[in-house]
Amino acid sequence: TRTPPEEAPEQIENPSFILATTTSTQDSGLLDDLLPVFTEDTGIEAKVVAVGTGKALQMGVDGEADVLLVHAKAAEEAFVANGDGLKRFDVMYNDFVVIGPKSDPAGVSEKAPNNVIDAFTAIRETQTAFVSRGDDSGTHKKELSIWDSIGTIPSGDWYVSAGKGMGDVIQMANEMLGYTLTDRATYLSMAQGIEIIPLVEGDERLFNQYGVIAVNPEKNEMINAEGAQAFIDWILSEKAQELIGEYGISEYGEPLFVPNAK
Amino acid sequence: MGEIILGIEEAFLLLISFNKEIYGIILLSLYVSLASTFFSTIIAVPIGTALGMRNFKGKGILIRLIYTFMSLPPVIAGLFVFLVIMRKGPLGHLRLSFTPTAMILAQICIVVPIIVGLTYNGVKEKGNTIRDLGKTLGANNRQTLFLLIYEMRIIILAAVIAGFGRAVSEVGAVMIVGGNIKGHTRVMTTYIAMLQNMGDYSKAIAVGIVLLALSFLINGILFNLQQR
Amino acid sequence: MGEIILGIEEAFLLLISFNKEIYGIILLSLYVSLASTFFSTIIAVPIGTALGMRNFKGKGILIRLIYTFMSLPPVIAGLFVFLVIMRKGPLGHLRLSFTPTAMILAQICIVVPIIVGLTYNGVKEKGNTIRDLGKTLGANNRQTLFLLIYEMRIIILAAVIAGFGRAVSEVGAVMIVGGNIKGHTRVMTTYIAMLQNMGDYSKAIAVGIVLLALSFLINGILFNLQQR
Amino acid sequence: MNIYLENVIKEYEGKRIVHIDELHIKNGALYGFVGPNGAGKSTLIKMIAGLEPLNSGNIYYGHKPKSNPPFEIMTLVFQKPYLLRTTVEKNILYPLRLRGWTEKAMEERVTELLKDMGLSEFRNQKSWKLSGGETQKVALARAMSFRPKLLLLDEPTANIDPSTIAIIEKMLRKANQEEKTTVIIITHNLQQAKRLCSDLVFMHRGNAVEHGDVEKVLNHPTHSLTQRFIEGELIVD
Amino acid sequence: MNIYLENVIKEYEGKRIVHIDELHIKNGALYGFVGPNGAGKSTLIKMIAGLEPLNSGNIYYGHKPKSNPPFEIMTLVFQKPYLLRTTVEKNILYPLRLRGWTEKAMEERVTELLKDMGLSEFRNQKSWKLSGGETQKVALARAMSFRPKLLLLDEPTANIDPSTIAIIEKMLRKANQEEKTTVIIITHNLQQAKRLCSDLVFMHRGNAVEHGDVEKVLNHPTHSLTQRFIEGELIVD
Ligand SMILES: Nc1ncnc2c1ncn2[C@@H]1O[C@H](COP(=O)(O)OP(=O)(O)OP(=O)(O)O)[C@@H](O)[C@H]1O
Ligand SMILES: Nc1ncnc2c1ncn2[C@@H]1O[C@H](COP(=O)(O)OP(=O)(O)OP(=O)(O)O)[C@@H](O)[C@H]1O
Ligand SMILES: [Mg+2]
Ligand SMILES: [Mg+2]
Repeated sequence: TRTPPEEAPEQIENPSFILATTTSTQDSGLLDDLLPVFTEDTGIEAKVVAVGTGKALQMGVDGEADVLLVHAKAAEEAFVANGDGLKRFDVMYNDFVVIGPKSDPAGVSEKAPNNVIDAFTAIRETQTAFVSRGDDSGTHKKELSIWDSIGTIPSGDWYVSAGKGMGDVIQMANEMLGYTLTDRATYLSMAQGIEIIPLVEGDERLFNQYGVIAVNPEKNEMINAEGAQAFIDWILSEKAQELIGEYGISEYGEPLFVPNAK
Repeated sequence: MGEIILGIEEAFLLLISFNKEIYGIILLSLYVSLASTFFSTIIAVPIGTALGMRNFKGKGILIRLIYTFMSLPPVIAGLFVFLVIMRKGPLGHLRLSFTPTAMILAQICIVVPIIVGLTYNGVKEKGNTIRDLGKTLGANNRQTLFLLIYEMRIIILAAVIAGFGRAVSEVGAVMIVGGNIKGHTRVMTTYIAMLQNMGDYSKAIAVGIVLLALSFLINGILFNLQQR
Repeated sequence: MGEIILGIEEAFLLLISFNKEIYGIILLSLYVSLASTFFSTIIAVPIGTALGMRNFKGKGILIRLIYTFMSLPPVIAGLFVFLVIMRKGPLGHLRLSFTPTAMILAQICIVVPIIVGLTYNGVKEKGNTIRDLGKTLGANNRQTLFLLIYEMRIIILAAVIAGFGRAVSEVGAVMIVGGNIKGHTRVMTTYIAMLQNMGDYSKAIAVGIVLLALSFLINGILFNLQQR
Repeated sequence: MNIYLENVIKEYEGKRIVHIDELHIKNGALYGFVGPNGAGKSTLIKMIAGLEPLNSGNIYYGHKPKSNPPFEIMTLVFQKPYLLRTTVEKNILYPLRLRGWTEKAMEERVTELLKDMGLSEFRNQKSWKLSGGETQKVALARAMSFRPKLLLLDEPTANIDPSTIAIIEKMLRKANQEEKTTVIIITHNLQQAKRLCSDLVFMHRGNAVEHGDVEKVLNHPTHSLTQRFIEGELIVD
Repeated sequence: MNIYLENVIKEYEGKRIVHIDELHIKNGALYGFVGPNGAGKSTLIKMIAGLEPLNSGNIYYGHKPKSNPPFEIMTLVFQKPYLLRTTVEKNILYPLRLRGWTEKAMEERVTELLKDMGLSEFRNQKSWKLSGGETQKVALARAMSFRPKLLLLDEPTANIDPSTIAIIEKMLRKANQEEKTTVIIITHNLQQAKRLCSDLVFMHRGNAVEHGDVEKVLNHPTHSLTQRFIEGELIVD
């Protein structure tokens, strides 16, 4: 089927595309900061749908989104390898931190302030509450890979598999006085109302890379490939990278993301 | 608990801020839930009325099914509508995904069974009496239907109020088909869910209070109609 | 659309798998929604009945408020209960957060207004007639209340069905106060929401179908009571 | 309006409630239907009004047989009258509005009926606040408002006081004589039947046991059941 | 049971509906309340039953003045009887169950009442499937089932056929004589009042215009309103 001709002018008049992303980029406020500038620069409107990583990728597979901004590198590469996406670009990174109660019952800040493997081992040994995303998200995948590297499939009452978004999980850990693994951006944006604090950080295994991928335009004729490409070009541009690097400094005293487009 | 007090304060601040974004969200919420309630009413009241008065084979099962669909989880309704209107879905060419229209469609799926079920239940008791009266006084079919709706207004409006309550408060369906896109498909409930997820409890409660206040207004209007 | 067919298939597979986890989720769903509907009924039916028969100053406003709380967004109800039972909250010492009990409490907040509103609405029309009849035949207050409930069973059960429908299908409140903890507070709706968010549409639909099937069973039982 | 009933049978739960072989309601007559409780009078009159389906048989209205009751020119007052949840006036106006009367004609007719029935002070009263007899009077006024050609009345004066009964009977007689309205009235009051009716149908257990001229049936009943009923004995066999 | 009414006033929307200076219902008597539609008869009887609040005044029951109507030993049949949504039998049993009768006693009583009223075949019929007169009979049977000492009846035979009326009157008379049941019956049927009652109260526009021995009131009314009512004239002033 052909696109009906009368829709074509409308398309140009108000061009927009769907950006599927994870809740961390939306909830941290980064996209609210960036997108108005993007629209101003290009005249294109980005419609952000913030969902779980799994769903974001699924939306790409289905051709329901035009471009993805997610953080699950292995899954992203598989996505491109399957022909669902065109090409993956690094955009920015931040890092994961292990947060937990000030009292630190597992003693991780003593034993392993910058070694996540030792920290997880201590948590497992002491059977202190650990709240997991449990939702197959990028963060969850990262967490599982750490458990895997210490040869554990975590289970038991202390291991709380929540199946919820990052914000909710941080609140649950706060309420249960437990530990969790979170991306720094989400933690910082919520740090005000909670009592749990970063205990483990700076381990290179906690690196959290975000990537951008245009969905394969051959999926269906409704995909706005031009919009997607314009967004990718823009977010990898120097200007956007600079904005990313500055975002959060005024509010949190440090940037939430570190731009690293090549 | 401090968040609740703060929330009440913030609700006032939100309203008097005349912030364009927040008013946009409120208006879209109203538009979506009123539209879905309106269309659901138009669809459901005649069906519920007819069910209340006609007898046919399999009616018992049908009623039970309708009652069952009162339990339709909004997420499932949303997912269903999403699969139908998605780009590669059967109605993909209409380009409805992530639009207010899609949100209205999904809510209609949720609200119709509620209004049908409650209308049916009210009508079955005295619907036949009223229909017979209408006939004997010379009303044609259309006039009899209006007479029925007029006489059953207390029950029908309660059904509509219950349906509106469901529409305006649900988040699962509109989140999926609307996507909570800022400035485009963000409504009060999706905003609340997002704020809640961000840990901004007091603002979430503030928006919740605004939602309840609006609902109070709308229900006041419906209630006045009912008491006539 | 293929997901829907797949979902139906998967629903069967889920049920015949006798997977302990899935049956745990189903049982917990039933427990939470039935318990909250049960307690809501006990609270709401007498209130709705009394409201339907007594007149007092400010009643109009009260009714409107009750109707308004039919629109209480589940997320707000959940948040409210969470703030009360959280560690720092007034009932923090009871350690209710992320327990099925908390989920029941939050659902009661949502379901009570629905049952009160619909019961009130039904009772106001012939409640007084029935109360007067009970009195004249020698029933004491308790017996008169039972008589009222018996005679109003059609309306009350429809209200209960609507309330149960809301309880079993809502996700916002149980998600917040329960936390969707695997093996502990995960119920069908939170599981559906999670699966949906993970992009596993067909499994989400499968669980949704199981939920509807259970609801069909429960409604069948209530419906039979009503038809007596 | 002439009405013919032919082999009319009505059953509930396998029980025969009405069974009329043949009955001819003559145009312009004033019929009384009498008989014990549960004889099937209300069921029969509802069937004549087309509100109860027949199990078998036929009912014809007017000269040309047709089987849809013409409610433009006929109506029925139920044994338990149902008033619309609005004022007395609006109840009486309803059938006139349906027939597109002018405001002026409606106003005149309502005023006249309310006055005749002694209901003037209740014109704007809500219908659910009326007494039993007032309710019945409003239902009757509403039915007579549009001057129907066929009036089916199910115990219309059961709750009405004797003085008002006299007025209502006068109104019915007038409608019958001046407007040639055919009237069927169900009544338990044999005196009323005698005063009012030209013809009488005596029903018993679903059958029209006896029918004919009112004087003849009341004074010289041919059937022993009729006779016993008239003598006021119990009919429980 | 003796009942005293003292300065009883009832108003609706500022309109005085009932106004009784003094009225004494004598224990063991059989009262007829008559009067035109809207006179306030139903309102008065409901006030006597304590179901309508008074605007002012007092009602006393029995020897010692107390103001709560003793429903263990009295009851009221409404003008529009309401039957419970269940079978005829269960309707009649309900007041007996409340009073803790034995199964055997209940069984006997129900059978007797159903037989007396010619309702035996309807024992297991659902109440909403009854005819108008059958409904009224069940309501009456239910009220009489527990042999109350005071029976308030609001037009209980309005829809009942003459033969059954005779039986019901006999039952009422029997209850009155053998069980000393005080009866108040509202009726529009002056013949019935004459046959049945010992005392008559004539109501008009809320007032008990005349009361006394039934023969006296009917044959020698002292008030012109009563006289006109008895003569069957219209009372619209
Ligand atoms: N839905 C029903 N199911 C079973 N029986 C019914 C139903 N409706 C009516 N009946 C029975 O049919 C018979 C005739 O009823 P109908 O109302 O026609 O009597 P009627 O002659 O008008 O009596 P009444 O003088 O008491 O008003 C009654 O015995 C009644 O119990
Ligand atoms: N809620 C109300 N509001 C206003 N007026 C009322 C209300 N209830 C009753 N009335 C009026 O009070 C008057 C007395 O009513 P009531 O029912 O006592 O009359 P009644 O003597 O029993 O008449 P009937 O013989 O017609 O049954 C009537 O004129 C009626 O319209
Ligand atoms: Mg009848
Ligand atoms: Mg009365």
